[in-house]
Amino acid sequence: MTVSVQTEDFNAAAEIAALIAGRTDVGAVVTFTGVVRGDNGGRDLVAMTLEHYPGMTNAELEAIEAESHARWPLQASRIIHRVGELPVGANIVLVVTCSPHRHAAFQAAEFLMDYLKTQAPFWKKETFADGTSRWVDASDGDDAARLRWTQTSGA
Amino acid sequence: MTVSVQTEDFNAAAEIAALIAGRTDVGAVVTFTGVVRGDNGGRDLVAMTLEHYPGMTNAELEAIEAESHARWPLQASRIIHRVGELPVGANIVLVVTCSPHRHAAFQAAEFLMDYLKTQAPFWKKETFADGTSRWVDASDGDDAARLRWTQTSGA
Amino acid sequence: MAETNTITLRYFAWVREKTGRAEERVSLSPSVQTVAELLAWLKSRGPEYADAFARPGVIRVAIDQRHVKPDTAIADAREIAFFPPVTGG
Amino acid sequence: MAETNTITLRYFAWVREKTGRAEERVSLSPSVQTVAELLAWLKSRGPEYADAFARPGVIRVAIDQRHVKPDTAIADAREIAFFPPVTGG
Repeated sequence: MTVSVQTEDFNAAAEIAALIAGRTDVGAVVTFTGVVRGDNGGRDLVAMTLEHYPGMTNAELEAIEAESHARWPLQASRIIHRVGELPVGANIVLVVTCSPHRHAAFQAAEFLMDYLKTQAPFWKKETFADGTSRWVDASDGDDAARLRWTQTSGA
Repeated sequence: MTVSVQTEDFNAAAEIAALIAGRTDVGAVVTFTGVVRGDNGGRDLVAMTLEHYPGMTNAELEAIEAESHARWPLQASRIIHRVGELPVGANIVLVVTCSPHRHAAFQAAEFLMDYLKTQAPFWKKETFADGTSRWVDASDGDDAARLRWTQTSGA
Repeated sequence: MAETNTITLRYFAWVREKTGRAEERVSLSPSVQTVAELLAWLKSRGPEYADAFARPGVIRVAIDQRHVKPDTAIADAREIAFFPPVTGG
Repeated sequence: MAETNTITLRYFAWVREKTGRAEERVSLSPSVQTVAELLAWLKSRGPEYADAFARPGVIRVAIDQRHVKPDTAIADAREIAFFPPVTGG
């Protein structure tokens, strides 16, 4: 269980390798990578700037990660969230989950993303080709996605 | 959309990079990696040997991949399955899905794994530390996992 | 009864841009007991605050780096942060 | 009516190990019309086949590299494969 908030890029394969190194009990590894899309709302995006709340961010990510380990039999996990200005095509976020079985790894990774997107103090600002910029609005779909996990056992 | 059956290892990050290279519309990438576990049924596993049905395997994987693209808005995907003798800790299978949105990428990756595990002609033989070996039995849980997708829209 | 509580206020994303500052230290009147009362007081502090806190319902609040609700008591908070709904990931 | 159909049979995993061969070419009698009839005929071919096909219900069959069911007609199949339920992934 580790979380990082950083400006640097990450490498999913290196993170997987670090999580399972020396272990012989991991059977399933799921990763989610979020990437800056260039086609936001029909306007030409050139960059996404990620602001966060230092201090709170790590604590919040650690709490979300701990909750995922309480819900599923995870052997290891990793959350990396980038901040600062990121060009189109850049990685934003990486979540990795390791479990003996695939369903738990899939469920936990989706849970982590749904909670991260609605609970962790990050904010995205879009900069467009015409020089304008705007703060991204929170999505009702993200709230609905998170609420799924409060209505089922999640197992 | 590409599938590979190979003895060589794979690198999840390199596969992700190849799928999204030159694209600006991918927002979510999910990978699943299956790994040889050493603790199978309480006995010490030393290797897993993967046999397959050349000719049928690729066609079956391509059919499964095409079905996933029919069900979800995927922009790219990749299936790599290794064959031959694999030691504990080795990668067995990689599935990668790319979509504008995370839920589709998660669902499609889980669908691909559930179908691959029940439809693609691969067979696992376990070799234990005491020199004995046995063919892995198919899992009822895998059949149940696949049947989920025939009962819902999957979207 | 007359003692004041000096705390750090922090602003993020468009709340920061509208107030024109990332953080400040303020002394709160003892009459400001809850998050909702603090939001109402902030809104009264000038045009830039009136703009930032025009719709208090969309502002999220964290006390000492934990999410709180409008009826949460400020009590002996050291740091209170104000920000829009989060949009990371 | 007396013509025979020569096809390739392929065996995988423990079906291959029990029959002792990976593939063979056979001429089928016209009376063998379906997959189930073929499985019954195979079982009668000797002790190693009797062992491999002792429980035909657990054997999966593919005709020309597509999954088929016991009542599927063999028709003009070129290649028929027999294997246990798959366990990849």
